[in-house]
Amino acid sequence: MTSPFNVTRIKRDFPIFQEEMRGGKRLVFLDSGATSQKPIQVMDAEREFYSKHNAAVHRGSYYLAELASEAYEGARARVAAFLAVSTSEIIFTKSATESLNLLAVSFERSAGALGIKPGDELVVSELEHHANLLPWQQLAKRTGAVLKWFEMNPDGSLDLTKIDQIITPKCKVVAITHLSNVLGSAPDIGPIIAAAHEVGAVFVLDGCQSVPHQPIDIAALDIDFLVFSGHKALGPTGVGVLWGKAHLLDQMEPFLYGGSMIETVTMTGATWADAPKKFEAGVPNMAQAVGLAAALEYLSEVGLPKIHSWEMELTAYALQGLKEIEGVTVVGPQGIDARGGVISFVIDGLHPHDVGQVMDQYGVAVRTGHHCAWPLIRKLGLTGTTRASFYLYNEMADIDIFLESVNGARDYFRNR
Amino acid sequence: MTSPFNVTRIKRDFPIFQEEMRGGKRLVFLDSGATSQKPIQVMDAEREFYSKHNAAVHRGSYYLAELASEAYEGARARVAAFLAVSTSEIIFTKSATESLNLLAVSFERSAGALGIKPGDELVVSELEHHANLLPWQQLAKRTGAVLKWFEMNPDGSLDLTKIDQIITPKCKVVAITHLSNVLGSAPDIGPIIAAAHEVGAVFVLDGCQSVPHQPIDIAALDIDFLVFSGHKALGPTGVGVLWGKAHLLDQMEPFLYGGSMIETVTMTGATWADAPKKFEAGVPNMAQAVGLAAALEYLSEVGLPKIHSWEMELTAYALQGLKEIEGVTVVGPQGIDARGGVISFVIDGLHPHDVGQVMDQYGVAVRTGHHCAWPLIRKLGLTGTTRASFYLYNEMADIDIFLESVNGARDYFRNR
Amino acid sequence: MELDSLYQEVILDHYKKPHHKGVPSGNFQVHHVNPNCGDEITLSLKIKDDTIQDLVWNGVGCSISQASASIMSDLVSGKSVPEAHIALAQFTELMQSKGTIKGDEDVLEDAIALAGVSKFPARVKCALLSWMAFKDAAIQNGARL
Amino acid sequence: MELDSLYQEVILDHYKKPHHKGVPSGNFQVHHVNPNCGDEITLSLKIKDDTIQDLVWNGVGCSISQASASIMSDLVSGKSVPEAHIALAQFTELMQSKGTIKGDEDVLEDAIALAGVSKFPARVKCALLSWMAFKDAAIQNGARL
Ligand SMILES: Cc1ncc(COP(=O)(O)O)c(C=O)c1O
Ligand SMILES: Cc1ncc(COP(=O)(O)O)c(C=O)c1O
Repeated sequence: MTSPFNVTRIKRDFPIFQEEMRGGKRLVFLDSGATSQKPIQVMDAEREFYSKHNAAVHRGSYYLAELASEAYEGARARVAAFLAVSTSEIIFTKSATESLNLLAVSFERSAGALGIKPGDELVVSELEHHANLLPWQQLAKRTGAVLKWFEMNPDGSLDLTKIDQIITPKCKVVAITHLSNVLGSAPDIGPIIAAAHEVGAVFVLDGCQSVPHQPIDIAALDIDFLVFSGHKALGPTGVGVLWGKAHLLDQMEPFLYGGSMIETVTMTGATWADAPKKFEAGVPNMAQAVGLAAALEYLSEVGLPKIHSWEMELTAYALQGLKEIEGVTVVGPQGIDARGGVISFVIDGLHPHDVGQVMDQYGVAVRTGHHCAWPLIRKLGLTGTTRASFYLYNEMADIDIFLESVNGARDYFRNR
Repeated sequence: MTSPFNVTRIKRDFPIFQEEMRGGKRLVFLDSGATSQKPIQVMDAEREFYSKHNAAVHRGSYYLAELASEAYEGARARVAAFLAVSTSEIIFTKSATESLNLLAVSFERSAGALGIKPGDELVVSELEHHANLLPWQQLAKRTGAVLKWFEMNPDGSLDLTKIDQIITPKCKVVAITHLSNVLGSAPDIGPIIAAAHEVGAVFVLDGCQSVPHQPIDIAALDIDFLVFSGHKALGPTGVGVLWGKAHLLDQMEPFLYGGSMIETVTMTGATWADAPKKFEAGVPNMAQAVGLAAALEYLSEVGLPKIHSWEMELTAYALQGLKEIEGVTVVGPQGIDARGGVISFVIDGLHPHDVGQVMDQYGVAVRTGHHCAWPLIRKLGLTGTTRASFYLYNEMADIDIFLESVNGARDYFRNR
Repeated sequence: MELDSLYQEVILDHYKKPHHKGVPSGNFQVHHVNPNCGDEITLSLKIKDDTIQDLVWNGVGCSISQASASIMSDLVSGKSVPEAHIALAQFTELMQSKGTIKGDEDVLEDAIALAGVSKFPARVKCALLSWMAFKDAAIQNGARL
Repeated sequence: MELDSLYQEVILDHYKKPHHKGVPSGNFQVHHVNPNCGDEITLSLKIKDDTIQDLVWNGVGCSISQASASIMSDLVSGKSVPEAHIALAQFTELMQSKGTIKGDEDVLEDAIALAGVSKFPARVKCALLSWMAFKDAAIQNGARL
């Protein structure tokens, strides 16, 4: 290993790598695109909250409630610092999926410029995960708005040639992924963001596959909303983030109604607190927010630029190796430009499920199927792919075992 | 302590009781109505999941994904067993608040008998927590349905004299709390459930304050939906439960759209998986579900009947003591019939905030204010109360300190 | 290798040369999908004289789902509805057994080769896809299953 | 006892006999609530010759919120808008200081007695409620605050 990136040390923080897989094999975890593993620091942060600070936030004036509020609001401040945005612009949700549904329903309920009327247009792309397609598709169905989308090129980029027909003055919302969770391709969002703002639409970035893996400059991107999931960023399950520009959050109606999001309540009506509380009804996922803050701190300490270049080294090595295996085709971008650490491939004549099953025998965890992006898979004329996705705890040796297992899968069925 | 209930042993499982409060005082935690403390068994269950089983459920065919699915679906089975219902009728949400919002929005979107049309009637009560008022109030506003409610008597019971005017053939949904989180009163829901079914409405029970504290017989109650929060039942934050009758869940539209809740997806349309998956979009709160299962197991091992009678012993002792303090008025039910382990009180001439602040000085954690049930507080002609709520880890000695602190609060302001 | 218990010879044979695969037709066609992986099956049949006839299926999927469809078609074709019912029930039980039972070869014939699937929970749905499609089609044809 | 730093004598005096409490009236009335505890305040005032006049408030709340309203009313009544602006800024800073600063008595007068509140984060909003209502009313009267 020539890289200065100390993956051996990092790996020691993740207890799961001590577990034995089927047949006593060590774990080669290449499914971080689905969910990441957790360092001990994150587990400890959650346990510390439960053991020392646990009480309902915002609702008590006793000592423990002060500690809980401090821990929870401190977590919010740390997420805000990580993204370099204002603390009051950070909303804790349960997942990126909830963040996106929150946006769609809030727009549906809001009056004014953000409200959705019949004939308004909503724009997505063929790259989208179901979580960034279905909320908009169903919003269109409910409101009489029209769903439009950018088509995908075979290399996983978006076809921007018809951008003027796709983003028109009727457009209200453009929601696009920063990085495809299937192909690893990074669409050229710059012109799309500009076109959206040109017509007065808001731009929603699905950062699920980018925020945990590379530095993001929200101001430079000039986006309006960003979503990501904690569990893909070394954080706990059960927590996601929605970031939105303050003046937009101010105009938006709530998504969930309940305690702590109100200003006044009578039996017949209610008024709402300011953001972020307006969007956080009920006793929140306090321990998970605290755990996510610890995860982001861990990522910052290792350094996202370093993590990103390490992942790209792994990706380059894996791509090279896959291309040398006869019968294997990499799907999507072939090189390492405009992509992240996610690779999809197929093996001639084999179903991804069968490929994944043999690879599992080597201790290799990869995902197979449509990866919750069925329209993309159909567009490629496939029924599924096998996908490997990398993160900071993957070693070069993982890639060697990965390649060996791909070879093994091909041979297993070929020789029988 | 004459009771056979071994509270000393139970308390040892909860690390937070080793913490020092302001001024070095020990913690007297009387705010379990807001959120409960967590036993080490729950923290260990979450950590074990992250350390040994963590992977995205339902989406991978590798070994670790099998373990994760087994853990998550195993948790569902254990929640179902706890409630004595079918496993496929258990939906994991992030909180009771989400469970209730899910119901309201799903009814809004559903066709057929469950769908909400202008003129339909929705029924709640003046006892409700904001989480079981606002989703229905706002649903009524959005759809043109009419919100009606049972009024509260001063003793915290519901006035059922006008039940025939309140629940009419236009009624679609009746949503009532099992136990008031402010007064501890248990409304007489039997006649309400019968009346709801008489007119073909569904009955939703808010079990936030009952499910963690006493045995519940869903079949005998003859209800249609039940919600509760994990964090009030020794479980992690970030997980709630919705139980619903299978044939009703079948007729309902989804709430959140995204991965894992679909059957097929194209750019222009989609069909849904069966319940419970239909209602669990995205990578779920796996660790929290596992933690909640461990919490319910803990409760079952101690035994809910025992927990309930212990809480009632504490309640009786506290009620008795409060009544002996001059200047203190218990609000709501005065005796121990038809109530749970929640007591609200006021002190003549003192604001609850000031009362709670002095009590905090004794290490006593109580909640003050409107307890997210503002209409109830207003109905009582108050601006707030001080509330003590008990759970299995409270000792008789806690009540002595509690009473001492109430005396202290009264005297602190009286003597200055 | 544990894998060989999953991918038995007879399974791969059926996978490579599936039986009863063709162009489903007629009034009683069903279409089932496995939403986890996108596998699909279309299936048609006829029930005449209480006997399963003209069973034809088509679809895409992994070796397990394809082989299972082929084996199931062989097994139930020409059988009476009650016989098919017993086979279906035993096969479902076998799949859910997590490797604890072996299956009755007299009833299940080639389908006992799929016993190994039950040790791989994520694959059980692959094996059951065609059986559920068969059940659905038969019910639509008026069978009580 | 730490509590005495919160409930200073002067605070309890203002609580028991609040100043400027009455019936708010006129065009510039504001109503603020603290949603956490349900405390409410109504406040009205007039700005004439760049001076705060006729400040009257009413409301329900804990000793801290009531005393703070009384102290604030004394402090800003008759002051020029710029002077009130400085007092408001310093008081807000004091409340957010978590006990690290004491406040300038020349500017804040009796309000420095509220310094102890800053060590009880849950009570800071109680102390600030009336000040925010004052700010809001003054802005509505055309003041730049
Ligand atoms: C009776 C009742 N219903 C609903 C809720 C809402 O629960 P949560 O905030 O956990 O969603 C609570 C607790 O706050 C409650 O006491
Ligand atoms: C690009 C993308 N968007 C959205 C999601 C949804 O995230 P979650 O399931 O955590 O809500 C995912 C992951 O599954 C994803 O990869």
